Amino acid sequence: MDAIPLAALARWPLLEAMLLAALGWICLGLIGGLQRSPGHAARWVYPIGALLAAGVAFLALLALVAPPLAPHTFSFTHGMAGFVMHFRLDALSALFVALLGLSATGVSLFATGYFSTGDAPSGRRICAQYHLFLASMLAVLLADDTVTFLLAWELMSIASFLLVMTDHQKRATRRAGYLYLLIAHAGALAILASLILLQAGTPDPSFGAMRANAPLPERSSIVFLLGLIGFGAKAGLLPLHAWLPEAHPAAPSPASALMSAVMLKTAAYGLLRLTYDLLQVQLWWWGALMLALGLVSALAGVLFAAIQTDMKRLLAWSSIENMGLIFSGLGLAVLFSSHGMQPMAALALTAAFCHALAHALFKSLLFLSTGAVLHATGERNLGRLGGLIRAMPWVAWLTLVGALASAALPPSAGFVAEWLLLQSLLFNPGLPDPFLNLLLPVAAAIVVLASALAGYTMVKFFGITFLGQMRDNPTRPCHEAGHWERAGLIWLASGCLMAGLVPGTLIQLMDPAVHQLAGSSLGSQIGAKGWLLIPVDIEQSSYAPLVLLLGIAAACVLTWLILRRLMRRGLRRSAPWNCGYGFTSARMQDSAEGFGQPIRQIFESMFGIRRSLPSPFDRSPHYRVSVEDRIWRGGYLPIARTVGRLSQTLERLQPVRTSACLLLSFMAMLTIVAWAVL
Amino acid sequence: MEPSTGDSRPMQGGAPTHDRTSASPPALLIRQAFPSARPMGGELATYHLTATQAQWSMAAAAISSDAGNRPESPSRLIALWGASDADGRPLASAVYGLADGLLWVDLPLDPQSRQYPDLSRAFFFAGRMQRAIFDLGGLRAIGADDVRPWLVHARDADARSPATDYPFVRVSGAGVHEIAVGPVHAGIIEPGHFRFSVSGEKVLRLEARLGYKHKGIDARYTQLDPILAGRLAGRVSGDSTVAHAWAYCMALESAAGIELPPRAAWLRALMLERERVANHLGDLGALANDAGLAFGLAHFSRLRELWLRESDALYAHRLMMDQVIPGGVLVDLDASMVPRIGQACRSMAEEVQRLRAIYDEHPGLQDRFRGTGTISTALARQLGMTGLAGRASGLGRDLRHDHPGQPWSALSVHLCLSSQGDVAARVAIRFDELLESLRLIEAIASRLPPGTHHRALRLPQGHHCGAGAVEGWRGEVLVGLEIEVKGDRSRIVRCHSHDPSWQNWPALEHAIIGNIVPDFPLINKSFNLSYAGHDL
Amino acid sequence: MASGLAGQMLAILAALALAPILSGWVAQCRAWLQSRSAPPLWQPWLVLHKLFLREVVLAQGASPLFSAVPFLVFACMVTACAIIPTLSTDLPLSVVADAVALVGVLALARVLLSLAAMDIGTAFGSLGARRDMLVGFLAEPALLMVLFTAALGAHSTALASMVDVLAHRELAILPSLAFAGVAFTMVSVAENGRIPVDNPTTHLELTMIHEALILEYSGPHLALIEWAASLKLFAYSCIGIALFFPWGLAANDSPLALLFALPILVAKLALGGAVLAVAESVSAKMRIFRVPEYLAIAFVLAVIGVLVHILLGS
Amino acid sequence: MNDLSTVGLQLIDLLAAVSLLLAFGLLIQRRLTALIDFYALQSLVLVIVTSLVGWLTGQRHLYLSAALTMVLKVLLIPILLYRLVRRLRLETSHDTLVKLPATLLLGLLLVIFAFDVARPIAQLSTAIASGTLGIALAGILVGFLMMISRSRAISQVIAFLAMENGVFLAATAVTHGMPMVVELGIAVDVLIGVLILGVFLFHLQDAADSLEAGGPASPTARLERSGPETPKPRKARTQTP
Repeated sequence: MDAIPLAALARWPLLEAMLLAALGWICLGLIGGLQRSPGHAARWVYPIGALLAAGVAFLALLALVAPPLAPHTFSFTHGMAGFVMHFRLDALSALFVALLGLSATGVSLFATGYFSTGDAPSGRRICAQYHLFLASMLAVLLADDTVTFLLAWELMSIASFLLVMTDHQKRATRRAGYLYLLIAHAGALAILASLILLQAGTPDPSFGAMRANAPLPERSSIVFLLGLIGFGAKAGLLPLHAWLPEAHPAAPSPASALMSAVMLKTAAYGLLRLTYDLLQVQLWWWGALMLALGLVSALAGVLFAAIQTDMKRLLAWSSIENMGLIFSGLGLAVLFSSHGMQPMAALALTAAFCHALAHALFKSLLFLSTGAVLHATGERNLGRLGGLIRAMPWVAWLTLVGALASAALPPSAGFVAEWLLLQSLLFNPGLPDPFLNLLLPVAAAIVVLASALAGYTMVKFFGITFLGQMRDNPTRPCHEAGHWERAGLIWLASGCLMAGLVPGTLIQLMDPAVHQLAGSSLGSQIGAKGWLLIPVDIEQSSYAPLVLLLGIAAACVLTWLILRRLMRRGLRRSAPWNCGYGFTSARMQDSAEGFGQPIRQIFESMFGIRRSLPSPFDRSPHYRVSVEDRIWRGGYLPIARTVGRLSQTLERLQPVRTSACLLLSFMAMLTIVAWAVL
Repeated sequence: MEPSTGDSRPMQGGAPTHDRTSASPPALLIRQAFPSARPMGGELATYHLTATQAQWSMAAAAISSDAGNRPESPSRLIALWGASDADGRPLASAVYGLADGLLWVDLPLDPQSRQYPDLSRAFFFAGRMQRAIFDLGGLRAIGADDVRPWLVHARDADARSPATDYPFVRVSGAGVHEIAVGPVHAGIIEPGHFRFSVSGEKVLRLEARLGYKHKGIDARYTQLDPILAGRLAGRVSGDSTVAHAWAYCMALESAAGIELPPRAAWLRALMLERERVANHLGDLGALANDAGLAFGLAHFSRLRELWLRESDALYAHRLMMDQVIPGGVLVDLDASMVPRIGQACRSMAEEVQRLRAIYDEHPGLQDRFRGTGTISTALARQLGMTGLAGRASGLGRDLRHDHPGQPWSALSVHLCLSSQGDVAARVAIRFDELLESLRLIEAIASRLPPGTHHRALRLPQGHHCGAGAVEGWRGEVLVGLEIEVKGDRSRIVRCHSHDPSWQNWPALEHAIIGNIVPDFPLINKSFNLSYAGHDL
Repeated sequence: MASGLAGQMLAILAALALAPILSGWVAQCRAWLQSRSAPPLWQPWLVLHKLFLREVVLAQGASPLFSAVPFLVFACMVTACAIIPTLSTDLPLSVVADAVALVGVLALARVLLSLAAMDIGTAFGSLGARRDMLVGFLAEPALLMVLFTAALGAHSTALASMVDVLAHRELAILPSLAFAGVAFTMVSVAENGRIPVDNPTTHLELTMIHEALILEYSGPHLALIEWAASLKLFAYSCIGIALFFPWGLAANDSPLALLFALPILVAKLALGGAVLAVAESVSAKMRIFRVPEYLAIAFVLAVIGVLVHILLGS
Repeated sequence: MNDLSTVGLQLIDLLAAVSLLLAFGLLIQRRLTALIDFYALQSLVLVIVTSLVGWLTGQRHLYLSAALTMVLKVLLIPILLYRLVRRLRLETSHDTLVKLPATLLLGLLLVIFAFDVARPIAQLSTAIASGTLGIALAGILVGFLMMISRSRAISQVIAFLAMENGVFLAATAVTHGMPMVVELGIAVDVLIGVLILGVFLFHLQDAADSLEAGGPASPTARLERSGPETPKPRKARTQTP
């Protein structure tokens, strides 16, 4: 595209259009929620939602392709007490909005098929909550003042909490929802405190005012730390991750997909907004702290993912790993920025953004395919699945794309992100602090280890679900996913592939956002070659996934053609070899626990493992093994016990129920917000 | 001696009593209970008696409680089998080992119910023998827990019914899965199916499924002439042909009541030790190979080949098959060969010592061997282990040492013992026994008594029973035999060859517990049990 | 461009031809060291030939993934060999992927093969997949750290630039490469399924890693996988040569220069193969749970290599 | 400096790295005989470094020191240790208290720490090979770690000797201008080595059991030694009936 239409584009009311889309989602939610037969309504409500999401993504990409000279802003005055809602669309928001839109399009397409069956009351509820969730996330990304941001943030938390509680008859779900609400709430309070501190002194709650007068460094640090706690809790960073592996599996699959793919990213967005945009200074230890937390989360997340037996829990832990890697990239960027190394910061930011985008695509793909499997078999326990590639080839092959991306293997999008992160870890011109310099290679080692373990986890995930024989009930009826579901999966899978194959174009798209934050960007090096990725210098490193894929494909096809010509003998089907025993059973394949056992054994000290081995003399032997999160046992439970004891004491004074407690605390928070505003 | 301290100590006083007059408690008890029991002729003191059901159970209880109460007690069950006597009535037979010899108990059964009291509660490994007895003759142990088929496979039993998997014990619990290995293995070994219940690499349970090499040896004996049946005995298990043939001949000679010429006994011992050396050489190489050290295999294979060629030169057969014949041995040893044998033994011992130093010093090999497949002394006693594997777990039993007949009494056989019970211990015992055998061979060859090497066997008229037990390289090989001679027609009424593998196969299933899957081949090889001798 | 393509084709063909010979050479050396008579050098080629002529016996219930993977794995290995500077540092495909991407391609092949092994649903397939991934997840980071050590020295992760810098600068001894060299040797032994990590000649199903993975493959499929395995050994050998003995590679892409580089490569491979055979002959296979320890050692050594490099600042 | 000495300096760095590599080898090795071999190798590296420094700086007395090291640490002490191990049948040393990966991780952290500490010192000193100091320091710390992580006295002694090798390396690299220190180091070296061995030989006559660290073994210690956890050298006992 040449310059003139671009300039014209930049003047388009993109922000207003996006806000309209958010309104549209809310309306859709209301309509869907009021429909008498939600299954029927789902056929048109969700596709319209998907269309809106695609529109939002398109608008956001436009905003990235034609960066406006000044960010789009929009303010909306409410009649009461001069209450003004500010919205703003800059490159950073646009990037995350694009991520939201791209991911939500696929998820909504999938949801069309997914929610067209099922009972009416929950269908109505889900429809309303789902669209509210979408709108609130968009609002979080576009909000430009404390009140709007926090309102949108709380709305997002509550909508997702309600989605988690969909299956509230189950005790585990209630527990998960409660835990989620608790931690989300605590996080929101931390964010609130952070923003109030930032705003202190001025009556104007808008972010614009904050930008204008940045606080003193010591106060900045407190603001940052509070923000890190708040956003870290939402992102599932250790040790505030406890809610994530509980809450994500509890929600319906499309909701899990959105939570994992988009909602977690809003945390990264929020922290970036805080550190780069509002605080405007970066201290080196902020970056180091983020890096350390990110690496610990990445390693712990993937280790726990490797030993899970529930598909969704596995994916949830894997999300912790990916958020850890994203935060490592962000931390690295902050570290570089604090030392004035802008090009390196740009590289690290690009890596983090790439990872965020890749994760948004492949994780929603994987969660949706879990949903498809759940629909087809009624089962999401890996120990009972197997061999689904035969019954549902579409889902299986599309999932394979996501799994390869999640395993950070070329030529997928996940690999581009890992590659960029490693480049930024290795080729720094040397930080002024020698100690940090020595630690960065160790960080690189941890990143590599986490990615390799992700490969292990994904082989387990895909292999046990889709390959081999059905473990539990060989005659279990299962069916291929419907058209809508497939469409959603295809959308996301092709997104994964595209992002992986033309990383140059991708990075160019991200450039405005990177430039806005780091003051430098990679775009100049990439040039016009979308297929070739050269972050610094062609002599230093380059990567051309498209050529790589073509090379592999060409070798593959050539071999096949030659072999077809040369192979005289045909092909014969026979029973598997199996040492000539003659009886095979599905029990002879690795179970999920079995596949994770080496990891359990190697990293035994990291897990709290309890097992009881059967004696060889037992007539009916039984094997028991349980793994628990040590942080949960050592960190949360004592707190919970203390709180429990406290509340018991309180209850003696005044019998209040938990829900009332929550209501009170929510009211208290609203009061604080109101106080801050007025 | 307190073996639970784990220290290896020489066997001291008390345990194996060679004074025939001071019998151990169960022997006394049994002699009081069965005044009619009398020792049969032959090299080994064997008491043979026919019991009632109550006496059968009493004997088992007395022997098992003695074995349980006194750690050093030599009382044990050696073999259990079913047969029919001269009139075709079913019989259950058990042979026990006692301090002063063997005790052979026959239990005539009711031809209709065909039941006998269960022994598997008293002796753990008897369970499988009882299942085999049922498969072969339809005799059922009353009150046995496990009545699954053992030798007979589902497909053999009823070819028309759909083949079903053997009901292996299933380990319940989250994530337990199974690995099925065999019966056809990638290496050239005998067939057997092993079912592991595992979680990942951790072995939770192992069950072996044998019987693929069942050939009906016991039944075939009854169709053969007693003299010629020695050839069949030599083919029960090819790697212990001398031991099995000798055990058979010993049984026949004891039934016939003849004294073996001293030179023949010495020549048999020579062959038995040669067989032990050949097998230990092969196993030591194979053990290193299973641990991935092909160097060890190459050198021990070379030594074994040299040794077998030497045997070939001496006996015109590499494995010395059909050399032991009733009444003596087939070929006498030429005096001119004696120096050659001594020379071969010395050079072999030297090479073995050198390889042993390499094995002991090799960190990778020792890491694989040590602590792998451990069976404690207490467990070994509970399982009733025998032979080489038993000695590696601290059970100091060796027929050559405990009941030294000809020529062992003159040679003072050293008992090689270890209490560690792991693969390393079984390797060490092999090395020790190998060197000891080389010493014995040299001693036997140089001190061979003069005389004839074969005395023609004349079978006496009537019914005669005989038992023979020989310490083969794997453990004690036992043959129980009853012959009937009418005029010049002689036949075998019943005959049973027992291989020590019966005792040690169940131990393998215990040795693997707590180990990981890839260690199984090594543990299996360290036992190196016979499939053919067990499946009969 | 044309000569570049021709050179690239030559490099690929050399890899395809030499890889089985390298495996044969290692087997030959091992046999000699055990005082056995050795199979001929071209024995792997004979095996490939035999397998290519056989029919494919496909297990019932094998999905298309199972039949596709041999081709994919083979193609990945060919591509990897094309990326690595075997004969020259100036070939067109070398810009396509740097060292990190190369490790990615190797990991892709590993993951695909493991998935295919799980496809039939037998005990050995999933057992092999599990073990192979276990070796892989630790070997891969260690390999990357080794490559980073060299990359820091050359200020580039592109293999060709690394070789150029390492080979053509004035004589310099990099102490960090001592660590990297030890770590690399350990990793490549593990990655190629050699003793002490895996035994390529074992007949014991329960101890197998690579062999268990491919137990259900037959005929041309098996031939492709075996060929890919030998290509992998070749690729690792060439990486090792490129990092630690980078002298003698052609600096341009003219076919003549490549032809001159070929004998040097063959000589270096022969030496490397002999060293591998010696190392294999004197060690026993370790327990599967010693492998993580072993690879952890390699990993830590590689990391220390990077640290030493940073300390010495060279 | 001319090219030759540049290469020499790089060689010193390389040898220091090899010495650290061997220190790690000592840290992870389980078998005592291999430990002794590694120690001898490390000492040999030290000999080469010392003579190299002597050659580069032209200080003849360093040759003497190298020769002393050669005789004492490459030959005498390993041979004595070997004899000790053989005599006491201590070939296996399953005496690591900490799991191997944890040990490695600690070792890695120590290396980072050592490098960080050494950097400013190296900048101050006028050493010919400034990087060597960090590596030598890391070697010392790794030796110390080994000493902590082992329970057997003899492995601790080897760890101590390896640590002392690191000190010597650091001294050679940094204080090549101060020959007295080096000489003194050697003297102390010899003294310590002889002392330790003397103590050992004294104990050798006393009883094998008291080789456990922490004085004469209690009855429980003796029990543990013969238990399955610490396999005693197994020699089949024989008996004549």
